[in-house]
Amino acid sequence: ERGSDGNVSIIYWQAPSIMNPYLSGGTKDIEAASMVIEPLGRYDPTGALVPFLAEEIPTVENGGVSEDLTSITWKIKEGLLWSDGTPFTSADVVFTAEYCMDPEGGCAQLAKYSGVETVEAIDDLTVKVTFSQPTPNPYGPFMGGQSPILQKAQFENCKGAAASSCTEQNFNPIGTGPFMVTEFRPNDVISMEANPNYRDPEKPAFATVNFKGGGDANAAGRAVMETGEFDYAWNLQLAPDVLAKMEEGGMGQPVAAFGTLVERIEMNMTDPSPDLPEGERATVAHPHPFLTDLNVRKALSMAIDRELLVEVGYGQAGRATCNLVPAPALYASDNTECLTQDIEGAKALLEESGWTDTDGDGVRDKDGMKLSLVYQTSTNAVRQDFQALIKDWWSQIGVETELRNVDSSVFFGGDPGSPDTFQKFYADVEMYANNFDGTDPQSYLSMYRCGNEPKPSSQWQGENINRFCDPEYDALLDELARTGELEERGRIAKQLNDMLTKDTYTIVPLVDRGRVSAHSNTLGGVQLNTWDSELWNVADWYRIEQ
Amino acid sequence: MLDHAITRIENLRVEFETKAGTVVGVEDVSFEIGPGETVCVVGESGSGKSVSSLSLMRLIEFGGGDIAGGRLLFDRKEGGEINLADVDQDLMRTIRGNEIGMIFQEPMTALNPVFTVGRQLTEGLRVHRGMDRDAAEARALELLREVRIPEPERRLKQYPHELSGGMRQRVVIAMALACKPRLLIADEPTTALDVTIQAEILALIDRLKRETGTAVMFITHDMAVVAQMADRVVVMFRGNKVEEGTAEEIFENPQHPYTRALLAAVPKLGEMRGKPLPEPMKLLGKDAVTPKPIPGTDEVLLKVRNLTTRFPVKGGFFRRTIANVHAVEDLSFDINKGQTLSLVGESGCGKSTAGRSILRLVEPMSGSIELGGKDIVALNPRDLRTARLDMQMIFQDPFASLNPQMNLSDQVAEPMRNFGTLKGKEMEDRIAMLFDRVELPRSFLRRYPHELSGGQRQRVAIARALALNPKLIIADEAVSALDVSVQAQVVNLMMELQAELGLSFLFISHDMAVVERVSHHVGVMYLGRIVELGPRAAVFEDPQHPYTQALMKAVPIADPRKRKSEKDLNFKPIPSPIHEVGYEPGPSEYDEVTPGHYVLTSDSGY
Amino acid sequence: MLTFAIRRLVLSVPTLLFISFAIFMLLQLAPGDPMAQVPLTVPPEVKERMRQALGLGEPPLVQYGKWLVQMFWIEPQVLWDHWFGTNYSEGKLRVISWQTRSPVMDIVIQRMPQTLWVVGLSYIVGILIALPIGIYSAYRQYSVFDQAGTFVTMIGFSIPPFFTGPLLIVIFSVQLGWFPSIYDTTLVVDSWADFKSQLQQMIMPVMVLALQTTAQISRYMRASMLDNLNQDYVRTARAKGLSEAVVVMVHVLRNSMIPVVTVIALGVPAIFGGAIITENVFKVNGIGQLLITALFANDLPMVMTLTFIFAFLIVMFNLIADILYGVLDPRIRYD
Amino acid sequence: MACLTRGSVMTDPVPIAALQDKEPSAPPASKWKDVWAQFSKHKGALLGGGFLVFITLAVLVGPWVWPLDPQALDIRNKDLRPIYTALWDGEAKVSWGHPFGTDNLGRDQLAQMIYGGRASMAVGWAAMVLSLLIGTGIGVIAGFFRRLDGPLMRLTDLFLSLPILPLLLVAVTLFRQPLRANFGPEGGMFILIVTVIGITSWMPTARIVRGDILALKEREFILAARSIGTKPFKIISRHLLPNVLSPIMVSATLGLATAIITESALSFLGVGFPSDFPTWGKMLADAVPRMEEFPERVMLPGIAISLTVLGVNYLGDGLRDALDPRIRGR
Ligand SMILES: Nc1ncnc2c1ncn2[C@@H]1O[C@H](COP(=O)(O)OP(=O)(O)OP(=O)(O)O)[C@@H](O)[C@H]1O
Ligand SMILES: Nc1ncnc2c1ncn2[C@@H]1O[C@H](COP(=O)(O)OP(=O)(O)OP(=O)(O)O)[C@@H](O)[C@H]1O
Ligand SMILES: [Mg+2]
Ligand SMILES: [Mg+2]
Repeated sequence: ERGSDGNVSIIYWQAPSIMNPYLSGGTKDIEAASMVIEPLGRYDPTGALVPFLAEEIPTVENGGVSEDLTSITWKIKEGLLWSDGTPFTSADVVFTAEYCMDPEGGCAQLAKYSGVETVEAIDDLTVKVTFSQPTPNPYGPFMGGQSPILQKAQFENCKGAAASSCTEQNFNPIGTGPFMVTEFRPNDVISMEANPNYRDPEKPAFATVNFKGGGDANAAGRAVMETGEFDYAWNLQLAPDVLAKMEEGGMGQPVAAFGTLVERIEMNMTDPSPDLPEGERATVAHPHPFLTDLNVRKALSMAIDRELLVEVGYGQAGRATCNLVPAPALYASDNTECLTQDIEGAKALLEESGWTDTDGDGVRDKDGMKLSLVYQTSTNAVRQDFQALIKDWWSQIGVETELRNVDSSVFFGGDPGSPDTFQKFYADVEMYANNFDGTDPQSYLSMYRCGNEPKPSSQWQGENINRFCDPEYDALLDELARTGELEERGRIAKQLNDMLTKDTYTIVPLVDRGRVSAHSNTLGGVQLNTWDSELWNVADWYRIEQ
Repeated sequence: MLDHAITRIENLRVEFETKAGTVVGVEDVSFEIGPGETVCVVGESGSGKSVSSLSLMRLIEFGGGDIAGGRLLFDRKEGGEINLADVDQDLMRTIRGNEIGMIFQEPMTALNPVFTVGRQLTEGLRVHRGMDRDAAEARALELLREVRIPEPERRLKQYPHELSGGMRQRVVIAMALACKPRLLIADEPTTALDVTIQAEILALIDRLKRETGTAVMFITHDMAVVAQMADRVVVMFRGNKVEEGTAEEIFENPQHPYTRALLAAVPKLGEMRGKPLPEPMKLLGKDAVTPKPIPGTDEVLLKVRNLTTRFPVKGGFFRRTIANVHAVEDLSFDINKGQTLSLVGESGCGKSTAGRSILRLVEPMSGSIELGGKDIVALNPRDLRTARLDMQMIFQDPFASLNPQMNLSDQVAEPMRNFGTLKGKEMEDRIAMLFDRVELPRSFLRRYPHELSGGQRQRVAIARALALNPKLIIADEAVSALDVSVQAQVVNLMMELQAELGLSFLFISHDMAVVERVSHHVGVMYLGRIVELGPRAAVFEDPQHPYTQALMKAVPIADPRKRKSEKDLNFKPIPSPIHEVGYEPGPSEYDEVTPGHYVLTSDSGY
Repeated sequence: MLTFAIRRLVLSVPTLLFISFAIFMLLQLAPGDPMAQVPLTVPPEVKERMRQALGLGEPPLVQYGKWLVQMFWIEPQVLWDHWFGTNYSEGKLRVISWQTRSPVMDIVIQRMPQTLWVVGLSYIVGILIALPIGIYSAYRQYSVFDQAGTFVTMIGFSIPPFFTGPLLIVIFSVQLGWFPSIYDTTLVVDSWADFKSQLQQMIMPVMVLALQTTAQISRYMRASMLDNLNQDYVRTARAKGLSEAVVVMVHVLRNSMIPVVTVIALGVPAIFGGAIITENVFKVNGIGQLLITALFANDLPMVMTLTFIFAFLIVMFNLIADILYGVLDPRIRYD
Repeated sequence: MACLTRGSVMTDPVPIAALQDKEPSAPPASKWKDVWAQFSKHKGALLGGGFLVFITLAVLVGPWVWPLDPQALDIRNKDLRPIYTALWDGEAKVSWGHPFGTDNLGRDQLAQMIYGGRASMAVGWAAMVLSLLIGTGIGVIAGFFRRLDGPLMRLTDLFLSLPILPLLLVAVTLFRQPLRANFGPEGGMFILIVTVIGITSWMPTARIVRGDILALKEREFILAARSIGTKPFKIISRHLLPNVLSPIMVSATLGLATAIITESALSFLGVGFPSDFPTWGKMLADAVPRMEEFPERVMLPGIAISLTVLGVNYLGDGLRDALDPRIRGR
């Protein structure tokens, strides 16, 4: 029964700063907002699409998606009310699209609306989205936590440049979700209470929510599993032994789930040498002196013991992988050859291709060039442990490594003026994790297209981080974009994945990183979901009586 | 009378535990003080005078001392005689401030700076007499009247720093007298004060003693003060009493060699009567050479004309100059080669400023200074530095004028290094020679100032001043801080150097007796002006200006038969030397009474 | 005194302007980007759009000018409106945080209570512990108490709070379960039970911070007492027959407090500045936490405003310390 | 009386004691001997100094005595406990090969302590020296040249209000590359951290020194120095600086302590040295999550930091006493 279970306390060690996902791309903000505002449909823990505000998920089969893949028509559930009691209509959906697509608004989710030509209300409960070209995956707009529906009445005056002056709206959006905000303290606490107009009269079971932010993963885990002060803790990126020790506290337990997030090492195909003039450094004009040698890249990969990395860094929240696209099953290649470490093989490979230690300093060289690498990543305890281990293995095969870690706000900051961003790639190899939204890897794989590399002329923007370039790969990408049939798409995607990983070792995947969160033993209904907001089913949560 | 002595000290011995071992502050001292009697304790610095008095108050414990032996008998008002050496601190508290009052040496620091005078005065009354606030304040007012502070009502509300040194010392006296003590201990109550104020304070203590019959233990090292105050005298030397007797006995028939040496070292005002030229003192224990007068020459070395120095007083929002301190006003004098001109006057009359202006350590506002024909005022900084080769300065405080972190030979070498006059071996030889000259053992070369006594330090300062062979030395209160015996030695040293090297001195002092001894010419300063200038004999024997006359009267003479009485004193408070911007005082006009003897005729402010 | 205060106050205006400019330029030079927290799945063009929307494209001087106007012209108007119900500030753009898209000053004001409670209280507690320790150690110099006090305060000085904090949490929250490990900033004290929980959640952060304050202030107090205990006026006071308690606690203490009070005043801005590490460890989410999250999120308007407020407080309390000195010590006159 | 005086000269030819020079009884000692004599009386200072010497030596020669590489991973031997835990816990995983135990990647803790100590001590000393130089320089100039006093004190205000974290990030971006090119990755970061700590911590020193200089300037020996023609620069170096040595000394010891602590706080916030470069602060920060299972991992660096800071503080106390001639003279 609604409100019968009292209060639930949730702790996010990164504090939400805003409740409007369109103004912030941050996971913490999107997930906090997902308790209040909802999209038309969501992904469930298996990656399958489930309707939320829509009657059903439109597909080609049920006629919701046009045959030529250029439009999608959503049917909205009847009788939906906003938390202020007004009816939910297609006008709100249309408005949401307008809101995000306004060129001056700085919408963080604009990519979800790329290719969208028009969004129109057919009637009060029907919305049609038309794309400018055939779109095999038309579930960008209004799908998932990133793209929830805003109330037109509330946000009408907040479009474009006015977006940031609507503090009240951004902190207290009116939604259709199970809860509504009573007090929002940015970067600190959100207090919520049950939405009296929620569509299921039985839900949510909790009357109030105390959503605390701030601190660190360690403290959050402790508060749930050791002291029992909180019911749910998000994203516990902790070493496995630390997590295990916390679990001994007996107040709660960790839960894990896997998505598409892969921790990988990227090889720089261009020369990052500081001796090059600024503007030419790490550009395609100068190929990398030795990483362009396939055998070197392969040897580097062979020397790594991925299972050990998992054990040290992630425990149950990680799986060793050789793939860039580890899930869903349809797109995941079955490549496992990299999982066994082969130091001797790596040595032999290097030896074979002429890399020998001529001067006896333990570092292989060829033509006066040493196998000496700069290995950078962002500052983070687990990544630093990985660096240390990998440096050790590489030194065993005669490769010298200099480690560098950069503050993550700089590393991922994309400031074209900073030499330390991952896009500039002023290092030989770098390690980070990336994933894709939803379940379709097309745009993810398109990142490695020729010409998409960060370069001075594009203000160092671009997603082809390792400057990979293969016309064959590009041709295959075009084919993928034209293909609508799922099996075929899966085949092409696997082939693309293999080209990047096991064929060329341009990208060396290490660990398929799952998500670990923890909930107290008295909290029921938690279904950890990595495809959407973790709090996607918070309406179903309840208190277990003990 | 002695049977009813108020206090009897018997075989007192005080020890201090220090890091270097046990130090004996007082070895063996016994004396007694009767009611209505003033016993002066004399002796030089470190002889144990303060330690004895603090023992009597049992305050010595707080300074780390310990009464190791002897008895301190004190006759209480009721309850008879007790031994203060072994009563507990609780009982002592009821005696301190109540039955024994104490006046301390430094009026500047003896009062708590953050409480008003009224508060500090009433504190003791409220503790010992159980008075309430109003009663205590009434009594405090009465006390302030007794010590003759002007405007006593206002003083109660003031803080110590708002009072002059003399007034502060009177407050301390009032505090000591608050509960009508049977015994008053005065530890060098006037040493830090000007002669005029000293005279008043001495008169005050004397009057109070006569009126209330209090016993007074008066500690001093100034024999002139002893002569003025004492009924009986106790002479201390290195922790021991060496002689005791009535004032006349001690002054006229000293028995112990130390007492005799001490007395011989005391310059007495009027001693030089009839001798036109200064001559060194005859000291005991030194080689018995007869002192020779020092004639000097008639050649003018330094010529100062209309020297005026003012210090700006900044204030207001823009920190503009809102007033000026007229420190030196229209000063003119000459100094001949090989002769000494003394400037005397009360504290704050501008003596030091005059000296410093001549060296241009402070910039004079106008006037001319000619040293050997060179115009000092017109020199640029570089030439000025070279010009200072010819003039040097010795400062008052031997503890402050030497850098505590440099060894002595470096300090003496510094001027030579600065000007590069001598180098290496030659310089070392000269340093050694200078040390010999000022009679410091060469073993002192590598020592540091803190290891030396005040007199020794002052001799280092003299050696430093001599290092460059200057023609003129400005001695700013160079001997004021020293013990009499040491003072005499330093004065003699300076005069010998003058005789030998033909030095000229500008001798700045407030001690008339010393000035009489050393000067060829004397200038009396008041409020930045010279009110009287002339040959020493003329000024001392025939003072013309009323201020000079008053000053002469205030100086105590080291002879118990020439005591001054209170009614001789008439001093007006000195007016402020601070004037609005734009205030231009008139020029000084002098009347030449006898050749070379000038007396100010224009307004001096006195 | 008044002219002195006014003069210094007026002089501090250019100083503060210069400081604000220096801080602004420094932050401009700093690397990092407010978009760093946006997931990698968001394409660069979109990030570029978002940057433009934040006004990042404008030249730094223009940005600085805007900030100046917003901070010194519009914000005071808002305050005025808030107090007097007028509406001068209507529709004018305030200093907006990039992270939260809300006015920076609102958040600052929201954070003030917990910061003042925890950091301020710890300062007071620290001082209250430090003064007696300092006084007694000086009075009994080189005694066992003095030695032990010195030792303990130095230990307190030398252990970083990111060590003591978690240590206390492990002992008192995890093992004993006495105090919560997470501070609840929404707690409103209106009953004894609330008051008790408020006390419980404050006790650990307050103690951690107080340890540092105690260490420093007690050192100052001791030194200042030692200076004064040897002064002549103390002997005079004793010679008057006053009891030791009065001599030490009235005469000496009053004088010794002069430098200590100014030192205490100089430490006050740090209270408003929060305590970054301690707030983080105990999740107090005060100003310190605000600053550090803003820094890591590259929220320049927030960082700029906070550091400027901090600079302002430092300059003001420097002035206050100077004036206090004059008030406490009758010898000092400013004119 | 004259007759009497003459008589006494004849009967008492020996110059009487009072008029004799009192020579200091102790033989002339060099200044530094004196300083040492006073210093050695301060037990705390001796202990503190001794400990500091020990720590310094330990981190300097440690790598020869204990030649294990702190970076070397020995994953089979991870999570070893220090040898002494075997005393009460027979089950504990210990090994004489790693007397202080190993961390979660099997890195030797003793070697880490030694190398971490090197870094922490080096940062502490270097940052302290830097902040001392700046602080003393600014303090002396502000105190000595009246004209510069106002601007320099306002500059001090500015630096007081500079936030250290953004400053560090700025410095890292602007100077990392050139420094790395010249001094290697660790050397470059070292210089950066030292510089940033140095330039954000000189202000108290500057204020104290300025105050002391202002007071000293009024002392007569400075006037005396001017009157014997000493040039301003020499006045500063010969007369002023030696006399502000003791407050500088105290700031120095405090500075060393704060620099070590600041470095550890920076490590805690994740903006310090490269990850594989151990410092005590980083070891401590990294070990905090595992504090319960492996208390030694926080205790060892924690105690090392505390003892060093403590030692430095006591040393400072002793030095202040020893360098002050007034105290030394007694
Ligand atoms: N607190 C102390 N600790 C160690 N020795 C002390 C202390 N106070 C005094 N003395 C020693 O006791 C001796 C007598 O000192 P006292 O102060 O009584 O001299 P004094 O005759 O009053 O000299 P002055 O004329 O300079 O005041 C000195 O040699 C001094 O060294
Ligand atoms: N640097 C200065 N700034 C402002 N006023 C000063 C300065 N030096 C001296 N004065 C003032 O000038 C006047 C004369 O001072 P000066 O030191 O020359 O007197 P003095 O005769 O040497 O006194 P004392 O005997 O006390 O040494 C005093 O009123 C003093 O306050
Ligand atoms: Mg004395
Ligand atoms: Mg003078």
